[in-house]
Amino acid sequence: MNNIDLTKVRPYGDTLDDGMMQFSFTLPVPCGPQAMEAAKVLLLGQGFENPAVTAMEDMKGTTYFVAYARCPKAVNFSEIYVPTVDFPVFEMEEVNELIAKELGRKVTVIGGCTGSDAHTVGIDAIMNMKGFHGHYGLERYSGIRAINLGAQVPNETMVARAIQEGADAILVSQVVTQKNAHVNNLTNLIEILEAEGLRQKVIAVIGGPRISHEFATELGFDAGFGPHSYAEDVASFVVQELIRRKKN
Amino acid sequence: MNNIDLTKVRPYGDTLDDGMMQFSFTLPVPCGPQAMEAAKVLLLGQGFENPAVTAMEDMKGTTYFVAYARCPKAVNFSEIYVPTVDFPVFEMEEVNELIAKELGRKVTVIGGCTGSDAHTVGIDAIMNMKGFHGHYGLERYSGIRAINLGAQVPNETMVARAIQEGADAILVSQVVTQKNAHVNNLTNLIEILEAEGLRQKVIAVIGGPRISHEFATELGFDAGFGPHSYAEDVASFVVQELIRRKKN
Amino acid sequence: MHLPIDPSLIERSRLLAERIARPVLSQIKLQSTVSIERAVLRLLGVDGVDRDGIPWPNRVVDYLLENGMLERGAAYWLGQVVLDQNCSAQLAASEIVRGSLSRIKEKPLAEIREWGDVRAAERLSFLRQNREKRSEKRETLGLGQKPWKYLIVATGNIYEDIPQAVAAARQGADIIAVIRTTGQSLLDYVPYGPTTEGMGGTYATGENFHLMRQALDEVGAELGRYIRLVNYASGLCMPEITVLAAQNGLDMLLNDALYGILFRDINIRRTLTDQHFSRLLCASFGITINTGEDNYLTTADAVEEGHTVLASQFINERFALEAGMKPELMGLGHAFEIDPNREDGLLDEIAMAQLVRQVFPDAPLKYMPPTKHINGNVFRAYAQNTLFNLVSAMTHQDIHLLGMLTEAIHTPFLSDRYLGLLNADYLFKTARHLGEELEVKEGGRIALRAEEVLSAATSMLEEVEQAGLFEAIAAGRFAAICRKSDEGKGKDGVFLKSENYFNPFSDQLEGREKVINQATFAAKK
Amino acid sequence: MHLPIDPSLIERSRLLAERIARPVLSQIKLQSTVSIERAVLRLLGVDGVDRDGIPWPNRVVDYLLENGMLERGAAYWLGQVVLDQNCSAQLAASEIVRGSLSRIKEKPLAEIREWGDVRAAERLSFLRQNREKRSEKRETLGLGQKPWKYLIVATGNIYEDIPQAVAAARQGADIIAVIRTTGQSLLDYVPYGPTTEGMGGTYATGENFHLMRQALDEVGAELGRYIRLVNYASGLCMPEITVLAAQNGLDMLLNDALYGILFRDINIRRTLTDQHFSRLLCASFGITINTGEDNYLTTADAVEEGHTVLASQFINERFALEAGMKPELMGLGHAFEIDPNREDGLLDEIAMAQLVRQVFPDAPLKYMPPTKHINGNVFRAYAQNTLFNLVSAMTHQDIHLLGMLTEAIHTPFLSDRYLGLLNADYLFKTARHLGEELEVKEGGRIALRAEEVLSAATSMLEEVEQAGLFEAIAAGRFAAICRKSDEGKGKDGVFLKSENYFNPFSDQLEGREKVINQATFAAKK
Ligand code: B12
Ligand code: B12
Ligand SMILES: Cc1ncc(COP(=O)(O)O)c(C=O)c1O
Ligand SMILES: Cc1ncc(COP(=O)(O)O)c(C=O)c1O
Repeated sequence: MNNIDLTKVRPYGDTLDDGMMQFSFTLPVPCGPQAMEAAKVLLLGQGFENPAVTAMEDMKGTTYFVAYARCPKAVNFSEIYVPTVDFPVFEMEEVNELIAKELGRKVTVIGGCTGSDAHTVGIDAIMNMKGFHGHYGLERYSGIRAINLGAQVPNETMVARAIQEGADAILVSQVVTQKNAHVNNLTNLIEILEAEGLRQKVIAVIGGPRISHEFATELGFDAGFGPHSYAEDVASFVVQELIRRKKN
Repeated sequence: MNNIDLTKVRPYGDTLDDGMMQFSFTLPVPCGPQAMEAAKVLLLGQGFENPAVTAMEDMKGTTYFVAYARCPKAVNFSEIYVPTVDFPVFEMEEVNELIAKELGRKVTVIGGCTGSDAHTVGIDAIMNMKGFHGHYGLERYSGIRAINLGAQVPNETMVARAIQEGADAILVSQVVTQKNAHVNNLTNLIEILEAEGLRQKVIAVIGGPRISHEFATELGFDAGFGPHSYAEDVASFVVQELIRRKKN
Repeated sequence: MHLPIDPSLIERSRLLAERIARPVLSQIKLQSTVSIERAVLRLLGVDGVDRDGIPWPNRVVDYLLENGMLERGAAYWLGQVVLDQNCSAQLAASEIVRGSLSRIKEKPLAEIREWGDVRAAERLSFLRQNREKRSEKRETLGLGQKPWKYLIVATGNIYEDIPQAVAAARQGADIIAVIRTTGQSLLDYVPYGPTTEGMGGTYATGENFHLMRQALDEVGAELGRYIRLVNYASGLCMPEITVLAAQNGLDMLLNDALYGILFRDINIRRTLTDQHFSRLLCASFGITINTGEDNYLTTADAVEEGHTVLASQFINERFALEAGMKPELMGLGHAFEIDPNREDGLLDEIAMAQLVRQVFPDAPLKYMPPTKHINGNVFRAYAQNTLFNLVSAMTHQDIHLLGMLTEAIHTPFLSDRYLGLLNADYLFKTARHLGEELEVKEGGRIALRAEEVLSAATSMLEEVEQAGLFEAIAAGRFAAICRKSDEGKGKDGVFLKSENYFNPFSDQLEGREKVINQATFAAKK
Repeated sequence: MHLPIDPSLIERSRLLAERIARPVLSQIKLQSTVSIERAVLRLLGVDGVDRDGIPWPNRVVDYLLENGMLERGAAYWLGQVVLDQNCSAQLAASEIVRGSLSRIKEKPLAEIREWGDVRAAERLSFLRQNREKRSEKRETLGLGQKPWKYLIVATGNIYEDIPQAVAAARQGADIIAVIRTTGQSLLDYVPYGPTTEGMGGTYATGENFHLMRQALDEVGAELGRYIRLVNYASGLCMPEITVLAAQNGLDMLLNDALYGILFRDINIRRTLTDQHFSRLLCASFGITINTGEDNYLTTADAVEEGHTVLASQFINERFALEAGMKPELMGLGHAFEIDPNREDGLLDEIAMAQLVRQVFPDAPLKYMPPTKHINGNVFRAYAQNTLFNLVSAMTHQDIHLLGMLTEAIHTPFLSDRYLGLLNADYLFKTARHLGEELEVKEGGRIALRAEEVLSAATSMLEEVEQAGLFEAIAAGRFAAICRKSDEGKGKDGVFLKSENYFNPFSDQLEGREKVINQATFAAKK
């Protein structure tokens, strides 16, 4: 789009800068004109302009609304900074060569879904031979020894096995985020790693549909991988990080 | 719903008072992690908490987001007051009887879509013999003489015909609201009525999918009818208003 | 999927449509309109506006009308000045307005005819060459897979429309329509230049056409896909907009006199006359027309009045054939408009869509999304559009207008178009061969509904044929709207052609018809 | 709609399933589990928790297990105390835990058997009476039209679940499922009392069942429509939850050992043994089971592994038949899980849904919405759910789990349920008779896909029969997950029944089977 002032971007409905946003929500009030007004008042209270409630549906005790309104605030896009895992991503063969050349030994990674999380499809996509969407998993990497502990692994077990196997990296998948389950579980893992004096030795990586690199580093992990990550992403990161650490 | 404090109602996702709302909007920035962050910053800027962008779609130059976040503000529902047209609604036959008994003459109403608006389905639903959704239109009322001028009637024509026909009420339909077309057009109609000294004599009613009684009275009309109104609503209002005026 | 319908009813309907059109056409051929004359002037090279912003074609035609000279045809008078002063058409136009005609010694018609026929042949061949180039482009770049995804832009500002249209093309649109500003169809002139202020749409002007065409050609080249451009020719300026469309490489035009009559209260005789000339041009320049029967179901009930859509399509087909159009250019309109609360409504929609498909196998059908029964609940709207996309894929529609999320609220947001494409892409892929794989049960609900609609359409055509088209329209047989033939907008712009009326374009385009036309004149005398 | 499938393949598959189940069942019948024993205690009247919140059935069974006494059956020991002290079962339970058994003079089995058989007959007839009352209620009030709309509540707090469930019923839900809190299926006890803190679901407890049942009965009476209640019995406490469900008037239970094995890593022998007893109870109390084959397609690919769903359904059907269940109680699970980006994916979904329908004509099929391929774009999700609802209506599914808008984001919001119902109501009405009206083309894509799935399922069953069920599971043949028969959670809770093991409920419920069972014992000796 042309002529856009990136220091002040607003939602764009049909006219640049019109600020138009769509909302939907439920209010625990009976359906009727008063409810409609309450929905508008709510949006006005949050600082929106010209709220229009386009649908009001009687949910028998509560009321559902669809609304549109103008957002007056703008974002300075040119100042937005997002911490990202910043490293080149290599293909499987390149990763294997890099390992052979720079490390001269197999890299061991251990992974699983920890805590009460039983969603293994994500970690399997990263680790299993077959991989995901045509991207082979870590088990297929000749330079990597990949150990997948599966579902609902207690943090203690994960750390114990990491020590036992001499793992270079721990890969944790967290899918359930309801009531901040993942935050509690991941914080606990970091504490255990620190208590064991392992935090600096082992590379700790997390992944999942609602994980970002920023979130991961805030919790004390080395990297975080969100949706659409593949084995080569995490393999490239782990191997380069190992090389970096070796050099230091 | 039980246990609801009506002085403080918040959006209700899955837990009472969780404040959860759904949003969608476009930002004129390229798709990527920075865009994702900008979307969150925007919601935070508008005072929402814990924004989660659940979808980010590349619209080739702009980016579309679906997001959820918590709305911290609450609405005092017990204080919400909505002006409504407050009168009993009668059936067609009752309206006819009321006219015969209280007014003793036929009531003349004239209607149409004014200005550039050509959406006649709404006014036809109110006026045509056949009516709408099984509710007969005003033409079928034996006590009412209903004149439907159709689409794109200039305000001047509407007022001139009202004078010529000795109309008791003018019924205006306004469907197009883009760029406030209806506000300008309706304001102009009121001005003409006032200039002609008719404003007090004739009952001026508006209707349409985005018309409310509150909006109508703010513009100086006697009543406003929104979606799901039928002939009997407006007939009941007009007749009772005529009776009231006659008595005064 | 194939409906077991009675071919004799189709044949009968076509015959009736021909009989309905015949008297109308012979009337039409006796008359011309201000807009046809302005279109002729435009074709001959008159363009631009005067200091007050009034287009020169209007200035000339208004002058001729006021002076009682129009019945001989604007080309005749323009020719007089051009030949007399040996000047350009544009200059001749201003000369006419300045009153030069009164000072000129009139040349004999034969001489004017010679000049006009040559000029017209030149202009037509030039525009046909453009058309050829465009056809090549379409073939080289290729078109998207059918149904073609048709999206509208309607910001009111051509410079905002363009990036939105380009983004839509990048997202997968095959066809872009720039909606006109509310009310333009009732203007008896075409605004000029690039425009930035429209209400619910953008002015249709030659320059706006040009700018959008250029942008779409660029993005089409980049994408390796030809993007078609559409605008609206129905209304008072049908012939002129057709000329501008041809000049600026548009691929399709909304073009339907019946739409204008019913929904814009345009005078019947005016717009049918305009339409004929306009369609002659479309036929010649390979512009696909889009008809407006879909609109009927926004005022009339889709179940009760479904057959009126089909009946009107037969009539529209006939009018198009009479203007020399091939079925390949007839984007006959219909719509998915049955109340979502109706039991088995989807079956009715399938029946109707497939019926139209079978009756007009070669026409690039224009299929409209649900609009009337969309409300402000945008999720519900998305579900309705999902089924619309399904039926379109199943019944092999061609020109597929994408359903918009906020149909009941406002003209589309950028994101509405994106979500519309997402939905259509999903359905067109996941249900690609569904139509081939399913058969309709004989004697079942779908088959019966199709039969019912077809036979009701045939009966309606019988009645229309008896009563005459004008009377049928006056009686509210179409879209439940009544229009009298001596009323309506633009009626003062129709006039009877004089015996020695001259219009080199219709002469050349009518071809065979010209002879009949002259025979009619002869008979009249 | 009817698929031309080979009936001999169906027959062959049924035969193979029987052969697959036979060796498993004879093994199962030799063993019992801690959970079965606890269920027996519950049936005999032991309930409640001790001061530490540990359920009395667990206290008793743990005591017996620790003391090597469990292999004779908990009923046997409870009977000893009851008869000895002439006290209630509840009191007897605390006596056992306090070590009273060591002080009691053991009565002969025949005497205990007499007591137990009478008590069991009483309890069973009481629960069957309840079942009759409930059946009457279902009939008087009537059930909604099929497909039945099944909605989940999952707030974690029973007092918040209730108003949400009631609102859903008022909005049109036919079935309410209270999702269990994450991880409950791995608890080897059933929590007690009303609960307010769950994660992604609410604890399954007798009191929670009771409170919800009461609320749904009330709203059902108000609405004049019977609202069914569902909970989850898969997991380590399958038999006990079945007892609680019967006691509290639940209509359906998620009940599938294969689900627990694959998705919760529960020991194969444990959960298959539990399942058999649990299904004996379901058969007796008219509880419809829901099986979990739909889950396979959340880990395996729906196109490549569609046949594993069908193969597993044959096995599940056999296990249910062996427990005396009628097809009318078998809510076999399957799902709409094909990648929306797959060309003709909808055709595959129709083929699969109709195939399952035809293979199990009398089973109330449980049809799951798309989950795996839903992402955070809630509009896209709504379109996917629209097609799911369409296929369900077309192929006459019975138990229809409503697709949720925010499936990829969080457990459902109030509004997600509302929008889910809106979508299903729309489709079930607009497409009500679509299935009847369409026929599948012979030899076409849909028919071929159905054939392919059926024959692949039969081949798979051949292999499983060769290898044995346990080996097939270990080899990852189901859901692409490998589980070994000597691993998994809860395996320590399985034990071999002693020769004079006593369980009056299985004795009475097995009926005919009992004889076979004893014959097996005889043969073993
Ligand atoms: C499949 C599934 C299941 C299956 C899981 C089977 C299995 N073995 O995994 C079953 C049916 C068993 C299941 C059960 C439950 N589920 Co579930 N389930 C899903 C579902 C449909 C798909 C998840 C999935 O497989 N995605 C595909 C994979 C490939 O994506 P991914 O995990 O994001 O992985 C990618 C990236 O994130 C990344 N990645 C992931 N992990 C890692 C790790 C590393 C190191 C790296 C580098 C990258 C990485 O790479 C992957 C490939 O690109 C989602 C809904 C949805 N559509 O998302 C719900 C969902 C995740 N489930 C949910 C819930 C609540 C449950 C239950 C708790 C429900 C209940 N009360 O019974 C249970 C219990 C499960 C438990 N204890 O954890 C919720 C979670 C809500 C939340 N935000 O917390 C969801 C969102 C559904 C919902 N709306 O309620 N579920
Ligand atoms: C049908 C329709 C048309 C038809 C109109 C045919 C006709 N003769 O009416 C046609 C196809 C011609 C048309 C054209 C256009 N339309 Co239009 N159209 C619609 C559509 C699909 C349905 C409207 C309708 O008939 N509703 C049914 C009636 C019964 O409902 P109603 O009007 O609300 O009436 C009820 C109440 O409101 C009330 N009521 C109404 N009037 C009155 C009056 C009184 C006195 C009382 C008491 C009550 C009352 O009672 C009625 C019964 O309960 C809507 C989209 C939608 N789904 O809403 C767009 C819509 C209204 N159109 C729109 C637009 C922009 C146009 C065009 C300008 C587009 C263009 N650029 O070409 C043109 C031009 C029209 C013009 N000059 O006004 C926009 C308006 C946007 C806005 N908010 O301003 C909409 C919302 C579509 C969109 N998303 O773009 N349209
Ligand atoms: C055939 C046809 N012409 C023209 C239009 C638009 O006309 P106007 O610009 O008059 O609104 C439509 C409406 O969609 C149509 O169907
Ligand atoms: C058959 C079956 N049982 C149980 C469950 C739920 O089990 P849990 O409570 O272990 O998550 C499911 C999942 O939906 C299921 O399909």
